[in-house]
Parts: sequence; C-alpha cells; structure tokens
Amino acid sequence: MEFFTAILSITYQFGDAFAFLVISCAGLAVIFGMMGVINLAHGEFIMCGAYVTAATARAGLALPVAILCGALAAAAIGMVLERTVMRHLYHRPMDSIIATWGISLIATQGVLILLGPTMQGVGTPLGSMALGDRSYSLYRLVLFAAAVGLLGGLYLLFYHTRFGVIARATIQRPAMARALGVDTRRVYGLTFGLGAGLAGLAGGLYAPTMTMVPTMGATFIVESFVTVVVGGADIFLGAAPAAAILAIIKASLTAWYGQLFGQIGLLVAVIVVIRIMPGGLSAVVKRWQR
Amino acid sequence: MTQILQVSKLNKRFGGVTVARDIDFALDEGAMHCLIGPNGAGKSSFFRLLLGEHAPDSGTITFRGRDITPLRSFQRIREGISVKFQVPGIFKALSVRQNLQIAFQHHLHGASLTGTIRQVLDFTGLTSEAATPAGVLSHGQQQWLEIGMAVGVEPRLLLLDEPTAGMSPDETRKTGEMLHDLNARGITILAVEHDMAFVQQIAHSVTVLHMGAIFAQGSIDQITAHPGVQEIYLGAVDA
Amino acid sequence: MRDTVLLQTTGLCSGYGGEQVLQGVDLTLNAGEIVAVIGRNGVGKSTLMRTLIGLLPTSAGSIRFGGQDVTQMGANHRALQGIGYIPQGRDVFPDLSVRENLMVGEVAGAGRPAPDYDLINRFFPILKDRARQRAGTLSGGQQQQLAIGRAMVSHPRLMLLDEPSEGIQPSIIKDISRNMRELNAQTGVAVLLVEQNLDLIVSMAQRGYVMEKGRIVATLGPDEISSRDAVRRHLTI
Amino acid sequence: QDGPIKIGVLEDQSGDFAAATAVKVHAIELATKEINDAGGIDGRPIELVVYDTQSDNRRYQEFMRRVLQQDEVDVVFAGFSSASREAYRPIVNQFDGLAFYNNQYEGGVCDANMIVTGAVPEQQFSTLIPWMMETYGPNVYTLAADYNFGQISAEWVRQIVEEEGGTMAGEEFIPLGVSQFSQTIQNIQQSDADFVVTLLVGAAQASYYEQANAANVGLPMASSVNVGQGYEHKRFTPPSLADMYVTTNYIEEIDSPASTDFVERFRAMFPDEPYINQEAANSYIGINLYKQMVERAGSTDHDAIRAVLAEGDVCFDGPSGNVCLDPRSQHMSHTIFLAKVEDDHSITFPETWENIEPYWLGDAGCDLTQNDPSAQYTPSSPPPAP
Amino acid sequence: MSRAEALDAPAAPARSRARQWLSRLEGPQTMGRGPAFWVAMAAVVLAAAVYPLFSNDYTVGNAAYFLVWTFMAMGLGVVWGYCGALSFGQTAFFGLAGYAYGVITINIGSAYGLTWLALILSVGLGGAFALLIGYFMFYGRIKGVFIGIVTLSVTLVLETFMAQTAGPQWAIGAARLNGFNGMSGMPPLTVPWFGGDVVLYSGTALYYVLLAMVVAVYLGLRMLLNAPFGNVLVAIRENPERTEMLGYDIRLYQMLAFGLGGALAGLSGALYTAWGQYITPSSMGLTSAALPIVWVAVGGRRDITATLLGSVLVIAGFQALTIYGSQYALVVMGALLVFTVMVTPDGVVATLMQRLGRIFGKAG
Ligand SMILES: Nc1ncnc2c1ncn2[C@@H]1O[C@H](COP(=O)(O)OP(=O)(O)OP(=O)(O)O)[C@@H](O)[C@H]1O
Ligand SMILES: Nc1ncnc2c1ncn2[C@@H]1O[C@H](COP(=O)(O)OP(=O)(O)OP(=O)(O)O)[C@@H](O)[C@H]1O
Ligand SMILES: NC(N)=O
Ligand SMILES: [Mg+2]
Ligand SMILES: [Mg+2]
Repeated sequence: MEFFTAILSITYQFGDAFAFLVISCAGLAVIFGMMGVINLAHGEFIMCGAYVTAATARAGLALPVAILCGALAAAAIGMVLERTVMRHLYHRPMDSIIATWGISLIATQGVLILLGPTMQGVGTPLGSMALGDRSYSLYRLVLFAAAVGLLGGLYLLFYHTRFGVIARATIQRPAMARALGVDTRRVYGLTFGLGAGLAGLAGGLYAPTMTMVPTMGATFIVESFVTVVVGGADIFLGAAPAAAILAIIKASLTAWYGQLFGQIGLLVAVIVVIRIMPGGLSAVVKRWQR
Repeated sequence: MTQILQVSKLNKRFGGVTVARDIDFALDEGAMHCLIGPNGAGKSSFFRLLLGEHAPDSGTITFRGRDITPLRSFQRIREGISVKFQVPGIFKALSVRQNLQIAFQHHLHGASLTGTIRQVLDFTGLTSEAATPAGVLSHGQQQWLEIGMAVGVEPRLLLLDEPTAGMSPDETRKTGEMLHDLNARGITILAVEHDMAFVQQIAHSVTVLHMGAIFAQGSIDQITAHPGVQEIYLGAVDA
Repeated sequence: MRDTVLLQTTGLCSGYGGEQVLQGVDLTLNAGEIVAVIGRNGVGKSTLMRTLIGLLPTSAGSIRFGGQDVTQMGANHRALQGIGYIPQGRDVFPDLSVRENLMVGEVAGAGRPAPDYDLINRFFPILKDRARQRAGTLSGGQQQQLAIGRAMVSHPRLMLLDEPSEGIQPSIIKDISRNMRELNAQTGVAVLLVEQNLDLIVSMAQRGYVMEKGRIVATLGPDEISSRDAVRRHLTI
Repeated sequence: QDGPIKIGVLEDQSGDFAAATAVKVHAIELATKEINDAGGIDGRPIELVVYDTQSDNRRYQEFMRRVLQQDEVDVVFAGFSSASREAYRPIVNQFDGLAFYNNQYEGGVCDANMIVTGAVPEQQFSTLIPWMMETYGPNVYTLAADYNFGQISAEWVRQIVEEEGGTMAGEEFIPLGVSQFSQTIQNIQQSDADFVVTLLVGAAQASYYEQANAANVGLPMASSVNVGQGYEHKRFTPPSLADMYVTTNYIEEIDSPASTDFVERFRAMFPDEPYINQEAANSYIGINLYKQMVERAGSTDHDAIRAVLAEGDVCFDGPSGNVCLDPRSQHMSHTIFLAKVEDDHSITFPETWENIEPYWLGDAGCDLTQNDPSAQYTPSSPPPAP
Repeated sequence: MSRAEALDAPAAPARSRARQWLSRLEGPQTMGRGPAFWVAMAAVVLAAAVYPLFSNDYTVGNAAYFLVWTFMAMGLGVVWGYCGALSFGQTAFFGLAGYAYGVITINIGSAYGLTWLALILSVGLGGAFALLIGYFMFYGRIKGVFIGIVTLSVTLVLETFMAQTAGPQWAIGAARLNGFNGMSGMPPLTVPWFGGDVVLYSGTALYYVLLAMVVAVYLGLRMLLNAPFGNVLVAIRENPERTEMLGYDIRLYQMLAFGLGGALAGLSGALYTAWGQYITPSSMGLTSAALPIVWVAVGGRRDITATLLGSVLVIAGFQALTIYGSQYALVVMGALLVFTVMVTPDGVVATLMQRLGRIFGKAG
C-alpha cells in the first residue's frame, strides 16, 4: 500500500510537471516552430488569457466558458499584433525578439497601470481526492488531460489537415507558397493567432491555480522556451518527448532533492540534452522513424 | 602515374536509401574525370563523403597517400581539395570581392592575395560586380563566383558538382577551356555533370554511378555507347 | 483558341530596390503556345518570371493575363487565375514530404478540376515512390520533377518554367520535354520557358524571344527556334 | 537654512514588487501633505524627489547616486527587497547619506547611515511561533523562499521552535519565481506537521496557497511576511488563506481609533488604494520620525540627527500605536498584532504584543552610537566579539 | 580603381606588421572609413574627453556607468552580430567575473593597485569560462537557437544557484557570497599614487579610465574584425558549411569569438562590481540577460561602431525615460523598441550611419 501510494504520488508529480510544460509551451511552439518568431511576449499572452478568464469567471461565466474566453481574447490580440507589428518582421527573426520584448513591456506595465498591481483570482474547482495520507487536487488531472489533448490536437491540425500543410509550407518558403496561390498573410495571421490563443488557453487553464499579477507570464517563459527548443525543429514531434523527459527529471529531482535541484536540474538537463542531441529531440525521433 | 585519390569499399545509407554501395574508386594525379549518373544516383553524396560532410558507414578514403577518413572537413580541404557545390555555396550578404578574399586568405596573403582576386574576377567576368553582394547576382553569376572561389587557391584536387548548370552553351564551353587550363597546371579535376557536350569536352574518362554503386567506367565514347547507361541515364538516342 | 492572347506585357519594368533590371519588356503569348525566352546569365530572365507571377512588383508597364489586367494583383491571386510557376532553383518546401508539397499545389486549383495525380505519377514516377520522403533530401533532379509536378496539380493555363533542365540528367530532360509537349497537347497549357539548354529549347519551344540587358532584343520564329545553330548564335551574342 | 527639505523616494512602482510597494509611495505622499499642510518641518516644506526603481537593483544604484549627488536630498526613503537595500547601501555609505528602509526584513543591518522602521524577525517570530505551538502543537514545517530573507527567517523559526521544545517536521526552500507546488504539498502532507510557517515571497510563490487549498492540505499557517505585505487574503478566493496567522506591525483591518483614522485619511487622498499594508504604515511613520528628529536637531545634518537619535526617545504615536527608535541598531520598536485570516478571509486579531523591541542586534553587539561596521549580521554569522 | 580595391592594394613587403594592423582600422567588416569618418570619430572622443569640464560630478559618474556596459555590448556584437551566434547568456560571464572581482579583492585587498590584477584575473576567468562553454557548444555541433537556450540555461543556473548562497557556509576566503541580497564590501578600482592611492569611485577619474578603455577596445576590435579572423567570423555567420569547406576550422573560430565575447562581458561585470561595490545574482537573471540583446539589436549588431554607440544611446535613453517617465517609462520603452525595430531594420545607429555615409559618401 505504501509502495502503491508512492508510485501514485510520483506519477502524479510527473503528470503535473508534464502538463505544465506542455500547456505552457504549446502556444510558443506554434509561433516559434511554425513561424520562426521568438515570441518574448508569450508570457503576456498567457497573462492576458488568465486575466480574461478570471474576470469572466467572476462575472458569472462557467469556468470552461471563461477559459475559452481567455483563449479567444488572447487570439484576437495576437491577430491584431500580427497585422500591425509582426507582419513586418517575418524575414527578420532576430528583430522579432526585440519587438516582442517591447510588446511584453507594454503589456505588463500597461496592465499594471490600467488594472492595478494585482487582480483577484478564481478558486480552483473540483476539490480534492484523498488517497492514503495524501490528497490530490482533481483539477490537476484536468490539466494533465488538457495537455494530452492539446498535443494530439496540434499534431492532427498540423500534420493531417490541409491548413497545417499549407501553414508549414508558408513558413518554409513564403514567396513560393504565394506563387502557388496561398494567401500567406491570412496563414500568418491565423497561425500567430492560434499561437497566441494557445498561450491564452494556458493562462486560462492555470488561472485558477495562480496569483494574478501583470508579471505572472514570467513564471512560464523559461520552461516553455526550454521545452520548445529541446524538442527541436519539428516541434510537434519534439515537444511531447521533450516535455516528458524534462518532466521526469524535474519531478524526480524535486521529489528527492527539493525544488532548488528541480529547478537547476531542469536547466542542466536542457544543456545536456541539447549537447547530446544538437538538433533537438525531434531530429532523433525523425531518424528513428525511418 | 600516381593515384591522388583512392576510395575503397565506401558505404553509406540514409534510412532506406543507399547513397554509396561498396564504391571502389581511384583517380590518377592530373586526371580530368567526370562522374555522371541519374538524378539521385548519389553523386553529390559521394562528394559529401569525400569532403567529410557525411561520415561513411564503412570504407576508407585516401588522398595523396594519406588516409583522410578520420579527418574533419576543414582538414581535408587543407590537404589540397577544393569544391564547388551543386547549390551555390556562397556568402550571399558579402560582396563578391569579400567572397573571394575569404576563400583565398587562408592560402594567400598581401600582394598575391589581391593579385589572385583580380585575376579571378577577371576570368569569371565579375569585375564590374566586385562590390555587389553575392546574393543579388543571377544564378549563373553565382555559379561563376563559386567556381572562382574553388579554383583560385590552386588546389591539388578540384571537385565540381555541376559547374555548368544554368550556363549558356557559350559559357559552358568557356568553363571547359578554363578547366583544361587548370588541368594543364597540374590540378586534378573530378566533375559531376549532366551536360554530355561538356563531359565530352573535358573528360579523359567517365564513371557512371547508379543507385549508389559504380555502374560503368570508361572513356566517354564507351560510356555513351553503353546500352545500360543509355537506358538509365541518357535516354533513347533520338530527339 | 491558339490565337487568343493569353499573356501580354507592355513596357514591363521591374527590379530590386533601386536597381531596374527589366527595362520595358514587351512580349505576347497565345493560349496553348510554348514560347522560350533565351539569353545569357544575368540579363533578367528570372526577374521577368518573378515579375510575371507577381513576386516582384511591376514598376512600370502592364501585364494582362487571360484578358484581365493583373499588374496590380498579388502572386497568390495570379496563381488562382491559372499561372503556375516553377522557379529556378526549384524552391520545393524542404521540410514537407513530397506528398505534402503536392498538396500545397492544390491551393491554386480551387475552382478547377480535381488534380490529376495519375498523370503526374506517370510523368514523374519518382514522386510516387518517394511520396513520404522529405523534399529537402531529394536529389537536385528529383526536386526539379517535384517542382513541375507541384505546378501541374492545379491545372494552370500558363506555366512559367525557369531553367527546368538545370541539373537534370539527359534522359529526364528528354522526358520533361516530351511530357511538357504532351501536357500542352492534352490540356492546352501554355508554357513560357526560360532555358539555356539547346536540346530542350529546340525540342520544346514553338517560338522564342531573345533577351539582353532587361529588354527583348529579338524574336525567333518557329524555323529559327528549331535550329540549334540559330539558337546558339543568339545565346552567344 | 530655509528652502524645502528634500526627500528622495526610491520605490518599485513597476515590476515584480509593485503590488506591495506602490502603496509605500502613497503613504509618503500622505505624510508629506499632512506635514506641509501643518507648516512643514521647522517651517520648511518637504519636497519629494520620487523615482520608480522598477523592481530592478540597478535602478536603485543609479538613482541612489542621483538623489544624493544630483538632487542633493536630505534623506532617502528607499527599498523593498533586501537585495535592493544591499544594492544601494554601499552608495549611501560612500556619500555618507541617510536612508530609511521602511520594510520588514530578515534583520541584522548594523549601519549608521540606515534607519530601519520595518519589523524584524525577533519581533515577529518570538511572538508568533510560541503562540502557534501552544495553540496547534509542537511540530513545525517551514516553507521559505530560498534566499536571504527566507533562509534567515527560517533560521529564526528553527531556533525558537527548539527553544520552545518543539520539533521541525520539515523545512523546505523554494527558489524565487517558482509557482508550482505539487511536490511541496505532498511533502507537507506526509510530514506530521501541526502547522506550516510560510515565508513565501513574490507573486509566483503566492500561488502556493491556492494550490495547497485545492489539494486540501488543511493545516494552519503562520507567517511574518504574508498578508501584512502582499494582502494575499484580498487577492485569493476564500478559503485558500483560511487559518493563516500573521504577526504584523500594521494592516488596515486593525480596529483602533488611530488606525481607522489613518485609513480614512489615506483613502481620502487615494480612494483606489487596493490595500494599506504594514510597509505603508512604516513609511508614514518614517517621515514623521524624520520630521521630529530634524526639528529637535535644528538641522538636517546627519550627525545632529544621530545625536538626537542617541538620546533614545525618538518616538511617534502612529497608526499602529507608539513606536520608538533604538539608538544602538537604529531599528524601531513595534506593537505586533497577530492577524488571523478567517474562512471568509476576514481578519481577526486573537492577540497583540505591545512594544516589542528590536533587541537582537543590540544584544549581539551592534552599537551604532559607538562604531559603524556598515554590515549585515545574522544569527549564524553574528558580529565579531568585541 | 574602386575605393574598396584601394584598401586591399598590395602591401609593400617592407611594411611593418604594425602598419598592417593599423590599416585594418578600416575594412569591409566595419562601417565608416576615410578622413571624414575619422575626423567625426576624433570629434566624438574629444567631446567625450572635455565634457566633464562643463558638467557636474553626478553626470560624469553616470556617463562612466554607461561606459561600463559597453564592453558587454561590444562582446555580444562580436558573438552575435559578426559570428552569428545569438548568446542569451552573456550575463553568465558578466556575473562570474563580477563575483570573481569581489572575491579576489576582498581576499587580497586593494593596496598596490592589486584591484587591477583582480580585474585582469576576473576578465580572464570570464573569458575562460566562455571558452569552456564555447568548446562545449561548438564542438558539440550546437547551433542556432540552441545556442541561445544553452547560454540562457547557463546563466539561469548560475543565478538560481547564487541566489541561495545566503548562509555563512557560502564563502570563499573572507568573501561571503551572500545569496540573493548580493555580495558587497569589495573595494573600487584604485590607482597607486604618490601620497596615497587614487580611488576610482564613480567620478571623473573613473570616467577617463573607462573612456580610454572603451576607445582602446573599440579600435582593437575594429582591427581584429577587419583582419582575416574577422572575415572568417562573418563567413561563418553567412554560411558555416561553406566556410568549413574553404578549410577553416569553424568551431575553433566560433569558440574563440565566444571566448572574446565572454571576456568582454566579464570586463563589464568586473567594472560594474568595482563601480557599485556590489554584485547580485539577479545580474545573471532573465531580464538582465535580455538587456544586452536589446541594446545591441537596437543600435545595430552587424557593425561594431553601431553596437557601441547604440548601446550607450539605449542605456542612457532607458535611464532618462525611467527618470522622467515614472511608471509610464516601461510602456514608452516598449513602444520605442517596437517602433525602432519596424522603422530601422538594421538598427538605429547603423541606419543613421548608412544615411550619413550616403550623404558624405562622395566626400569621404
Ligand atoms: N540526408 C539525406 N537523407 C535521406 N536521403 C538522402 C539524404 N541525402 C541524400 N539522400 C538521397 O540520396 C540519394 C542520392 O542523392 P544525391 O544528392 O547524392 O544525388 P545526385 O546523384 O547528386 O543527384 P542529382 O544529379 O539530381 O544532383 C537521393 O535519392 C536522395 O534523396
Ligand atoms: N534578389 C535580387 N536583388 C537584387 N538584384 C538581383 C536579385 N536577383 C537578381 N538580381 C540582379 O538582376 C539581374 C538579373 O538577374 P536574373 O536572375 O533575372 O538573371 P537571369 O537572366 O535569370 O540569369 P541566369 O541565367 O544566370 O539565371 C542580375 O544582374 C542580378 O544581379
Ligand atoms: N525584505 C524582504 N522581504 O526581502
Ligand atoms: Mg547532385
Ligand atoms: Mg535565372
């Protein structure tokens, strides 16, 4: 029994870490993996999703609907930004770092000025479940399920739909895609909007579990970048194994040696994994696929 | 005559595709040799193996009597190999002159460097484009530039992957003459080509690669008359 | 149908940044014609093609396609109007599989008949064999075949073919020539061919233009274009 | 000398800490307005020179130099995080300035150029921990931010728990910026803790409460830093902070005439203020103490001011009651309130400790009336024996 | 003969090495050439040199503080702008050298100009650590965005680790690391002088020392970048495979460039620590790590002059905004960043220089 609860506990920890990495990196993966844009405002899209979710939930919407609102709001803002700013920077990925950093400054400080330094959150739904001497938040299981669903959905979208193929083509050779009849502006707009919306979704999903402050996006940013990059060029092949590996390392180090080692271990693991697989995990998965 | 390059039992696979199958190949010092074969036969891959860009699964490569298989690419180049790639490998953002300077500065300095740059600009017809960023040159001009980068250092062995692709017949002939010049100066030349007129013009002998393996070898006339080569590569002798 | 003008440019000018490359190109192409544009390296042949498909903006002059002024139209709209583009250097989508590359070709086919993959596979069997391979790892010649196949998918009315022989083995050049003629005969697709390969020009083109320094300096009638010597003469000016 | 008295104000109005510090600037503005309305300090009006330090240590360095060298202020009110204080302290020393640090912190700064009005561990823990142990039991689990404040506070907790005959059921340190606590929650559940001391800092770490509540940890909590600084009870949905006990020297819920009056005046000037926390009160008190010292010294000269301080009777009746500055450490005595967060996140005060002295530094050997080591000490690295 | 050609004109065999190096002050890898440029440059330096006479101590000290950061910016310019490797972790070398300066000086003291020894050792340490990381990355065939993430991870590991070294057990000799609160108590730079050391507090003396260092490093980098070494770095940025196929050991070049960038970041770090007598883990954190990238990108990363002037401009501009913009400063900053990136793709200063170059081009 003790053994069983210990296994259950570590599985839960792993699932929890996995869900966090996957959910927080999905939007970034789309924007970086598909468009090559290093979006330093990723955290602010997350914050936007969380804020809208909290506000609408407290206004009386059911939480799932509120989360959807959060995601849609972030997507809408993403599409506006794409149209006004990002569109001019696709062929300059390095400059997109600066522009998105600027956007993130505006967003963080703008929200601080407009809405104040904090905002009241929404409580975590679903309660908890006791097993042995431990109890678990059920909402965390929802997060895990959401992570798995997100991975599957994105894979299907980008690999098994026309939109996905066209989007990938557009990113690789925009001029050629245009010459083949693709409305590349629309593709860019939708892809960026999707990425922003997924970030908003991350914010919405985690809103009930976190402090709502303008800088809350910062908690997600390092983990999400690290996961995307360790995943490698083909983000949809790479993100899941990357999140899994990093989650195992982080969860076990945290369990055995505490949060400091979990934190440092995650970063060291990133360095080691990239060193062993300089093309990221997806390069290895691809070689192994054939 | 001594052999400058010996390749023995070279093998390389990519997943299901075999790009080199038991290749045994030797090149005499001072030869002008052409490598032909169907698209996808493995010609460019063979070059990449020679250059160390791909590591072979098995086999050895000997250059001027030294086993270069364990050497890294840049070390092989320093042994005296020069290459022009199939897709022009130039520095697009840099001026034509800088492209040449970077190509030569390792071997040449001071007056001989500037002199060589001027010479190469002259014979590639790029003198008026010397200050132009290489990326804005037309495709053919980029080809010329890369040829210039490869020959300027007077290598022992010159690898040319489709040097005349995108050139007009006139320019193709000019390239052929230039290669003869270089060869006369003692540079061994191994070229991949699809333009049979050009092959005819330059090659002492020809190797045909097919599905990663050597399919036929011989003089240009033997090869063009080879029924198998006609079938897999040249096509029916009509049109 | 052969006599209806499909493509017409008048005084077409374009270039890169401040630099004018095309300096007033006038050419006409009738429906169903195969017309070659020949000229030395760097005279602006590829620039002409890019301007026609709309990847380069026209700075002066006009382009009419299928009776419509398309000068201000974006490249994607021109593709939807039925212009297929096979660029020099192929520009396949390197990280997409062969099949996915063809799928992108379907976009421009909206409103036209379904893609004829049987025909494409018959012309270029390698595309079927390597359907799942990443296009970036195809050999140069294989990529060229993919680029042509990708343009065929949408049944264009005009194909802009920029040096298709570059890097292609002789037998496939012959195949391309034969296939393009067959396609032309079967579907009436017009072809604007930029080439330097004598065999291909002579065997494919019905007419020709000679380009020099951004201008058309000569036209070649059916007799001249089918003569190797005549063509060679123009290429060596 | 006439002219205005210039006070430099370096506080984080943006960035990570803004939630807890914007109110400090407002408190300073309130005190300034009141003093100026009443005729200023010795007839001289106060002029504030305010910079936003953006929760960035570098800005503290840049602006401390600016206020001292360029603006030539008479005194500086500066800093939220201990790191920011340590960043500017060398500069204050270099220019021999005078700085007020109006923030509760880990204690131990023995520096003649500094006056500290915030509460320190001996004030907050010597009261809190014994009370909690008596009420809930002797097994204590400490959850602390993994940096100086957390580590040193945890050291205090450990010492007091041992002195009181309790045991540490666990001690865990959380790097700054961590926001996910699943493992920590399980660790706590597995221990046989009777209550948890939470010394969590920053917005990210505050996520702990919601997550612990969702997992139904159900243990009482005790803290020196939460509620009183970051008003978590206002920001989180009840009942995630229920059963949290905090020792603070001020929060707006304190129901004394002085406090209600303070809150009224504050909200009259800043109607939208989300919360008036202990650092706001400390900043307000700080200005008033400074006024008193300047008036008694008859100048803003530091030596004169410190001579006044050395008299040992610099006191003020403020929103939190009567407070006095200790000449040896230049820290301040406090009335410590035990605030309890109820299920609906309302606050009650089960206990109050009057006039708790900041004794540790003085006892350990810091005596700024005699010498100025300009150092920070901790229980595990105390001042060298004289 | 074109101007470019004239520069490459045959070098007389007798010409000394020194003259060859001097000739590399101009070249294809740096903007600005000809008398007009050098006159302008001299005017800038002269203006910088005399301006303390017309200013106050604070302003001069503040200007010195801006100069402290330029070394890190120029180092990143070399690594990123010239060699094409975007390092997100220059702050690791900055922080390491900063701490090293603190540890060394606290232990050996500041007499006899020993602070300068400490400075040199710290810079060496920063450079050596960068070489190590560079070896690890480039010989491990890590490239592109992976370099960014590895370097970012390195600096964040250092930050996280240093943040928890509050306890007394974390000390090196007499130097307490002191965790997140930061290390302090190290002496500023001192110059031994008759009748007592001159302490280089943030005043005019420090300003002149830093100005001289900036000019020296700037000119040195110009020469290095126009030397064959610089050509190869640029070639690697443009097309690493081709560069290797021209016979260059690209990994060695990348590693050396990275080491140089690390040493320069270390120089900034050690100087920063000496300037404020304080160093903190947060100088290796995410925000700090992003800043150099912003400076370099906004100024112009592909030209060392643009990098240098641009970073001073941005650092000073951000500070001014913060002084006068109160809480709106960050919003304005963000908007300015977005705006400049969209309007001047090559960076503000680089674009300005191009414009000026075009105007004076004929004359220059
Ligand atoms: N990295 C790789 N991964 C998988 N397959 C590869 C890779 N590189 C090459 N190939 C395959 O190996 C075969 C040989 O390619 P290679 O480029 O050597 O042909 P080639 O003889 O040069 O053809 P061409 O004349 O068309 O240039 C091709 O089928 C190609 O698809
Ligand atoms: N992207 C570009 N930017 C600027 N100038 C360019 C660009 N591409 C081509 N040019 C210039 O335009 C001129 C015409 O180039 P273009 O590619 O059209 O020639 P081409 O006739 O197709 O030559 P080739 O037969 O070699 O392919 C060339 O001088 C070239 O330098
Ligand atoms: N002073 C603090 N809480 O860092
Ligand atoms: Mg090839
Ligand atoms: Mg062309």
